[in-house]
Amino acid sequence: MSLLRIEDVSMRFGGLTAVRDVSVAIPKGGLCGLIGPNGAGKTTLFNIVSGFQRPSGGRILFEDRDITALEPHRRAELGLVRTFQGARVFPRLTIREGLQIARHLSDGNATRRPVIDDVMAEFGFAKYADEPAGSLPSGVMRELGIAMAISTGARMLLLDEPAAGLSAEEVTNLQRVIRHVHAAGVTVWVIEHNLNFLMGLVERCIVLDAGAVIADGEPRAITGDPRVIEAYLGDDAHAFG
Amino acid sequence: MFIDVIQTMTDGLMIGGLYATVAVGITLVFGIMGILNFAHGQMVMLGAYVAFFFVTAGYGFWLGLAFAMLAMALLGLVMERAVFRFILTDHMGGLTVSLGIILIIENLAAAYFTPDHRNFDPPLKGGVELLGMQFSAQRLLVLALVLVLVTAFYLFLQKTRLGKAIRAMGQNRTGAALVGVQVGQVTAIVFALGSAMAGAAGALYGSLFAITPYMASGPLMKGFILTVLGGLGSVPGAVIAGFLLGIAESFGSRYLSASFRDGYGFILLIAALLLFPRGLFGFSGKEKV
Amino acid sequence: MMLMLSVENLSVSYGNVRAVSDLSLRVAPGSVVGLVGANGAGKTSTLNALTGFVGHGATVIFEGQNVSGRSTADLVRLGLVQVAQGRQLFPEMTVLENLEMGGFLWRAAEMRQQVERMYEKFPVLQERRNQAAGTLSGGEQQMLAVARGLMARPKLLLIDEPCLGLAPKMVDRLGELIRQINEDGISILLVEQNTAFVFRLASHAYVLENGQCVLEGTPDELRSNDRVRSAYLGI
Amino acid sequence: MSVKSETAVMINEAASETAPGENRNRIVQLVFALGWLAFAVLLATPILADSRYLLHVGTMIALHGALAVSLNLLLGYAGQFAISHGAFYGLGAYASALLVTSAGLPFWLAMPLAMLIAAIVAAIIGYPALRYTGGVHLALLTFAFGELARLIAANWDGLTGGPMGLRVLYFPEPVLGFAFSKASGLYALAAAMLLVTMAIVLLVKRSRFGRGLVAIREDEVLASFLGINVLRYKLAAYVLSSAMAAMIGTVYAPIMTFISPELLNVHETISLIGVLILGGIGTFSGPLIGTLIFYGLPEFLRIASFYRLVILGVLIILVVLLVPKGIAGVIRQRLEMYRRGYPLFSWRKLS
Repeated sequence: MSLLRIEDVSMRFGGLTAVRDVSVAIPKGGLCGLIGPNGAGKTTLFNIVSGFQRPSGGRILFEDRDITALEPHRRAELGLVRTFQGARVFPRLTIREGLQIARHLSDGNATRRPVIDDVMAEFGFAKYADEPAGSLPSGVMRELGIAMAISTGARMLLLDEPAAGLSAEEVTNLQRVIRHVHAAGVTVWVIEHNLNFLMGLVERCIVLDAGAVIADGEPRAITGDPRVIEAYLGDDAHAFG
Repeated sequence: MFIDVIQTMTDGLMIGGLYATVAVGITLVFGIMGILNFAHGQMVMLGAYVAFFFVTAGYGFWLGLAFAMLAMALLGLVMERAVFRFILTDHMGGLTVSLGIILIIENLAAAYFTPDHRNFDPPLKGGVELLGMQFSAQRLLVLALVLVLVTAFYLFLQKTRLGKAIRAMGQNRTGAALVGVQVGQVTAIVFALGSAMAGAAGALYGSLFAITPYMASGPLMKGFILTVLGGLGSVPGAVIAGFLLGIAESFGSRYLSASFRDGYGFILLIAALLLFPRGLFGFSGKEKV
Repeated sequence: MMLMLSVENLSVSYGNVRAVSDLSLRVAPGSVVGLVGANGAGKTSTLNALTGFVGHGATVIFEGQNVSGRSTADLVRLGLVQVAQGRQLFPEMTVLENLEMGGFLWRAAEMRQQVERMYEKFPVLQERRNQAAGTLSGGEQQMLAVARGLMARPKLLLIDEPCLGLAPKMVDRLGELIRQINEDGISILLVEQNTAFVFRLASHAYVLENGQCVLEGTPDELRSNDRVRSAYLGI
Repeated sequence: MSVKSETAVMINEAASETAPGENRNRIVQLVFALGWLAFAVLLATPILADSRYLLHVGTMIALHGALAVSLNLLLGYAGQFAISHGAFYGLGAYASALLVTSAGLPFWLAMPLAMLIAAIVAAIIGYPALRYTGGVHLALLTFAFGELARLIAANWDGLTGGPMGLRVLYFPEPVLGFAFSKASGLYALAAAMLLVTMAIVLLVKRSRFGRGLVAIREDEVLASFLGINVLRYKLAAYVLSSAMAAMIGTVYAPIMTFISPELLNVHETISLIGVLILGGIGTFSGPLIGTLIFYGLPEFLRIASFYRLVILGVLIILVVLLVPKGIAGVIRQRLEMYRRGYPLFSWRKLS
């Protein structure tokens, strides 16, 4: 059964079509990637799914419920939570305060308990607990973004370029965290620009180019797809194989 | 009946034009600097006093008007350089600082000018008969002057090199810097210009109504209402809204209730915010993400 | 031979976050040089440092003249002009007004001549001259952004991510246009994530990762480099 | 972000060099304890000293302190900039006075009714204004409302007595044998207002609601994506803060025995905002420290009221530009640094 269904969604800004007729279904318990060259419409699609923008056409279903017109906080209540590019956290608040805030939905609500009960311990935040989030290394800040999303009791996470700008070591850590969250029962959908990051992580990859889905399948198959190679490196690319 | 309507209409246009003169300054400064200057009303008040002192010293209304504008432009320049440039685009910081300036200006004014009501002789006295209707000459003059001022202001923004640089900065500060506009200097000019408009409004207010150290809040309240109605940062929007508000108030107090005059604008404002989330003429509803 | 632009050990920091470290760049007169790298690699910070938007510790030599620390307006006057990411147009102004703003530092007569030249180069802008820039299509907006940059009569044009959000056909036209501009004698520093686009146009390119230059060379050298292939395709 | 990061680096360095000792923790706790003890002593002084002058000054300070505390909930914790606090204070005073004198209601019934009226008015103004991010609409609309309220009070002669104001000739009915007709009783009432508002703010601060408000202040967009109903939270904070202002206003009427439109002057609200900025906006003790300095010191130094406002104006500007954390914010930061192994006093610049 699919947890999230996107049906014929389009987004136009003035003369620009950022997303055109995209239909995608993400199954419950899936760990999927969304890739594409810059400007392919990945973030716009996430914005539509998370309620940041209203699509020009099409609809979004979450657990078979039409959520196209819902406010972001209503979607979060239903369990659909996103993170932002470049780690959006509360920079002046400590990790502990940030997580307390995020827990407000699950507080005293048995059905909404986060899949990972003690987020602080699981993510290894204990030693930073009282530091302002803005002072953390960027890798930890990304993890905090994810941890806050989990703490709301999310059933599905949308991660927007979580690995951009991280060091190799931080990327490995982040992959471990995402696997861990997925193993605990959260459906995960990750945007990445960098295919390399997703390779060992996801079971399925959706490729967007110029606002449309051009490929959808296992990561291995995707990297061999000539359309994907062309989207990334241009038509001269395969001449140099 | 017809005559009554025309007279109420003219009165509304006149008062609306005054409001618009106040509002364009607030709107321009907000649009370009992101600062909501609560002390704009105090500039109106000081402008009225400058005009009062010039007229009572015998230099006449026109010099008084010119010097009110000049003095406020200078004061604005000083405030921008000394304070506001350090908190550009910080909405809450700028607003708080301007509240502090209110306390300074208004209390000093009350101490030095005394709270007594002052008046100066308007350049035109008596009435004018037009198509069988009586109009106050000074009110017609004020109407003509605000039309000239607002039009000149509009043409300046539309047609001159500096005006275009200002408009460009309002739409995209980075873009303006990219094409070689010295954004820091232009920002200072904008604040001075907005303050000069407040000085002009003050001189015109003073030619019609009593001048007191506490006269600022009325014009400021109207200016704020228009800033929102016009779509936060749109100068033409604020002007159109100004005339509409003036007319609404005039007709409201003529045919409904005069004691509730100041309430009409407020009700209009609440209704507009509920019905038109981007302002009545809101092209530039800037989404903050 | 005098270089158009040279900068040694350029570093940009925001607080204690280093966006660019010790980057050295050279642009020969009349060339197209590329600067590629993923999101957050420090490309835009580099451009912003070169055009005076952010501070940096380096010495920037433009046409043999030390221009470090000059204001953006000064640099534009000297001929170092940036076409920034996201186009940075004035959306409520007409196409013509946008172009006129591009020639802000020129005298009116010269500015008008330059507008005519832009109309020749971009006929579509002439058709749309009285339309608000915000209502143009993405491709047209990018054309306008480039044309506005050209209005300042640059010697070196820094173009940041021009392909962002454009349809493939539009990207091709843009590439052709950049080639033409270069043939008119304007040097170009092209920043792009679209590596293929840069490799088609540039004679030399720098690859940035985490604020550092990890590779440089001709497009052919880079295209066959394993590191580039692995970074972008994971193969 | 940059500056904060530097501080954090410094913190980490210090933490690795000198482990924060138990001693330092204890000293910091002691400082807090002494602070609250001083507060308790100050609160008791007017009654113990039994001086009419001290009782009068204490009453005024307690009322303004309560106003500052209640405004801090909205400005400091929720980060919503409203300029209508004085208007709701006045609304509470007028509404309760009219309910008692014209409708003949007992004071203790008039008080909740006045608060209810204030809450409804706040909701009507707050809803359209708070739908927007950025807060500018709220500042504009609440300023306009404040002016409107003052004009109504000054012009609706039949109801409010017009510019001449209203005489108030009643006292709250005794509660459990405790009378409010003498100066000491009225001081106790004002002090109770202060303690009640402090208790409410403390409860809110510790609650889910309070954490949500802080989240909205820090980043409205992120808060909404974490499931917080931003509009409802902001509106609740505005309504609650305004109702508290009205509650304090109901007490003001019998204490001053006279109310006039001057009460709704925008200077009242600006002074309160200045008090918060000076004391430390968004800190629990900030409004108390600010009130004590602004309303207390000049009283003892005998500074004329208008100079006081001019000086406050200058202070507002200086504090916003130079020490945006305010006094309590700086103290809190110093103590926190000290706890982590830094010297308590150093000239080294902190963020």
